[in-house]
Amino acid sequence: MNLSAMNFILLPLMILIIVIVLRDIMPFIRTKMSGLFTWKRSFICAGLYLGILVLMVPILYVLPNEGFIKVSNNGDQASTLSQNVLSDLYTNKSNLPLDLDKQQGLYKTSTQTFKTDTKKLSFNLDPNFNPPLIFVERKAVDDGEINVSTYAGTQSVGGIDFTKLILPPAMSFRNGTLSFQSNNRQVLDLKQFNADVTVAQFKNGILGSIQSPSANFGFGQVIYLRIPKSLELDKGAYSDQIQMISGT
Amino acid sequence: MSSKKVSLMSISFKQYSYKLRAHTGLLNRLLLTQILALLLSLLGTSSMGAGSGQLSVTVRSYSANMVIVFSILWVMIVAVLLTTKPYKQIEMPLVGNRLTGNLSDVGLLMTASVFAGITSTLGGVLLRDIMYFISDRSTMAVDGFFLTLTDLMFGMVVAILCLGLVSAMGYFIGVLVQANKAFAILIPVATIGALRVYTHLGQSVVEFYIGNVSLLLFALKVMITSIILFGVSMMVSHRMEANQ
Amino acid sequence: MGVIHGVDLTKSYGKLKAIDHLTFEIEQNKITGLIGRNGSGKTTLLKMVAGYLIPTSGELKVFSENPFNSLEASANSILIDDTMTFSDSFTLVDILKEMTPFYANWNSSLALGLFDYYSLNPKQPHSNLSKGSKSTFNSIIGIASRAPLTIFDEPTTGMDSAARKDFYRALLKDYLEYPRTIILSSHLLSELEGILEDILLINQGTKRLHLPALELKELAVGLRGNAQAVISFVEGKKIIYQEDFAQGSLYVVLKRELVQQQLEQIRQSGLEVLSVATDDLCVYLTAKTKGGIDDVFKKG
Amino acid sequence: MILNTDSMKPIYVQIAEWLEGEILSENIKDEERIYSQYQLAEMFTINPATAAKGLNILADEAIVYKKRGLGMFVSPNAKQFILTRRKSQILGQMIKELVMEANRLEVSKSELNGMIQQVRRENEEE
Repeated sequence: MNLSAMNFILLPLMILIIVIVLRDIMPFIRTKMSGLFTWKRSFICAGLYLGILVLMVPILYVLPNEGFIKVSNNGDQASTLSQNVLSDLYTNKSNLPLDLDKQQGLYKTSTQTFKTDTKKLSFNLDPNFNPPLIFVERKAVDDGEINVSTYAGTQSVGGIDFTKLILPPAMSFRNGTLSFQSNNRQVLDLKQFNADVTVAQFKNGILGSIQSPSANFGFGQVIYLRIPKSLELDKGAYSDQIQMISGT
Repeated sequence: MSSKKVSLMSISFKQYSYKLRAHTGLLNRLLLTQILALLLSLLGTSSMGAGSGQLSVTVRSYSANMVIVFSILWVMIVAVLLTTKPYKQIEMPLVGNRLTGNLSDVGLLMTASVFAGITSTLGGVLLRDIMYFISDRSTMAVDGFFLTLTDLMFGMVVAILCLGLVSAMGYFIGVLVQANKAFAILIPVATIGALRVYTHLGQSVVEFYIGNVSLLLFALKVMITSIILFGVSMMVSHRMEANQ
Repeated sequence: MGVIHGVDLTKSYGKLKAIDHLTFEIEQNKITGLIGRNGSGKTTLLKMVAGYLIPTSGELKVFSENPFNSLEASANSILIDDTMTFSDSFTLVDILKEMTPFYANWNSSLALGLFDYYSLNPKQPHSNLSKGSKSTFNSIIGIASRAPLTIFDEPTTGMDSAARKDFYRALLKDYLEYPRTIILSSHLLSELEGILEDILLINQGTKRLHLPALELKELAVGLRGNAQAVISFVEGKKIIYQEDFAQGSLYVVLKRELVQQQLEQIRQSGLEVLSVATDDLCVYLTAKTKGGIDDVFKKG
Repeated sequence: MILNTDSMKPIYVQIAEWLEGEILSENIKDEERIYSQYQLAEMFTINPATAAKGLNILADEAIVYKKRGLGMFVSPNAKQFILTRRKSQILGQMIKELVMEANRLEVSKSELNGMIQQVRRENEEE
């Protein structure tokens, strides 16, 4: 919110600059270049300017609607949903195994498969890492593969769902140890286009257009492991974070 | 030699057409102002941020608001300027009287409002087009990006009406100041005083004009106010001497 | 028939009366010279006639209408002075084109012809012109407008003498072709005297003289010679101007009609009978005090 | 001809004299149309009223006469009339002044006559 305060400083500053431009520099330029800005040239400039602006309208409409962040209009709902799912998982209430891929409110950020030839799986979590929840499910077979899926709960600011932009934790598997390293702090710079005040005041009322949108934040990442039937699990110091999901 | 009958409207229109070309310097300033405002708009007008451990998110909002606000300031300045001596003086070599001078000024301000209203609203479209190409779309919300044509038209109409109203206010203030220089001090003092005493005055005035959802009602209020302001301006300047 | 009627016309700025109970009439299709010294009220009078200023009291009619704020009067008159300003958006040639729709009688070919003749730069904006060129350009507008009432306020300010002569000649030629009421104001009469038909001399906002230019030349007579002899002839008559000339010698100016009968007698008594240059006469008639600049030095 | 605005003579008198000169030199002959007031005004850059007054002087003396709708024409014998009048009036006035000046300079009668003879001789030689 401190950034909007910056705008309060910025705007008068800009107005000041404009005033200086109009008051001091323009007469100076005018005397220097008087005769250069005849009415014909000014009209041509204004015409070109208007022409370019008008041309921008069809261009806007032919631009492909691709690559944007889709805005979920039920961001809050999805967020609550994901929280419920995860707490259900944690308290083991749900009918498991669940297909998290199809679960609303969760977004799969990555999948990875590691070959294992050891009998025991241990973990190494980066201490700087905001501890993720790790769910472990035993597969029915011994295929010697560990399937890792990472999920992120819906994250949105002002209705912009940026879940997809969240980087999965970096992971590696060596000598029976699965390590999760912290990424560097991820900085997201999101952009949204607002209706101009002229339109917004009619749509939201004068106050509605100023109100800041809500943010849903922070419900972290989920790591879902599917391990071979007979692989031994060594929770080590992380028994709080690692949750076994009992298969049938 | 019998003098020819002259029509008020035809002289006013001739003066209007003359002034339109004479005051292109003001038009150039509008273009400059709008381009500057557009460049500033590329930085995003307002932002909010949030962070949690691993993640920090800022959301920048983009709109043509700054272009519109700057255009409103411009039309205000133009309206006041038109009442000042250097600008009134260019009427001197022309055929006309106070009324034709005022009518042509009103015509000029209306034209300025329409032009500035259209260009400032279209500025939002230009902003979107530029952002489409220079910015990473994966961090850009699609919502609000593709303006609907109705919103665009709606925005233009509202912007034009706002500009027209502001120009009428500016002209009125300018005429008062020309009639008596004391108004140059009196008007700001009275405005600030009124705002002190009735803290909600500003808000209720704004509420009066834009605190409703009907465009038609808004347009009606703006037009009536503008006509009253221009009318009073004309009456005030009617007995004013030129070139004193 | 009169085009401008002023009755008891007064214009005051605070206590200062720029025009003081002036009654006058300007006749149609005549070239009238409005002559007066600096600050005599010429410009104020012309601005009232052009409809820019409201008379404080009295009556003023131009084309039988009150000129202030009158569209009718404005359409039929033009005031050319050095305060005329034009936008920098216009080149000089643009300005000449822009004037066309306003003045019904505007003569474009004359305007462009004069413009070419003076070889002004067509692409230049008006504000960059030198004082003389500005006057020249403005005078083109005044002539080409062919307004039924054309007023020039000190039109030749800054012009060199060749340009002045050209201006007067151009004005006269166009006047002959297209007669109209023209008022020329000046503090200097001599150079424009020839083209004037009437002269209105004002001083401190009041009328001193209004008569055909031809009569001004013969209005007064100067007597010079032995002081006693001069005095004996002018005793009891109203003297317009007097100056000690040399030791015991005196120069007086008085109305010719007062001594017309005695002129022969005066000549024979050895006095010089001189005609008075119109410029000098105007200066004498508009002097603030009796006597001239010499008196200042005498007292000192 | 360039008018002398500083001269003692009013402009219209100068105009009248110039026209007389034109008639004397037969640039304009008897019964020919003389310049109109507007032509004169344009030629000398003077107000047509001034020019008209110059013409009126000639008309008063019947040097020119008006033909309705056609303008002013030079009267028959105008040249003769001008010559006679100039001799009697202008030359007479000049001689009067000459004599007065001679008296002031104490030039004797015979001396003055001698001077006049001298000038005439010089002019004839030229």
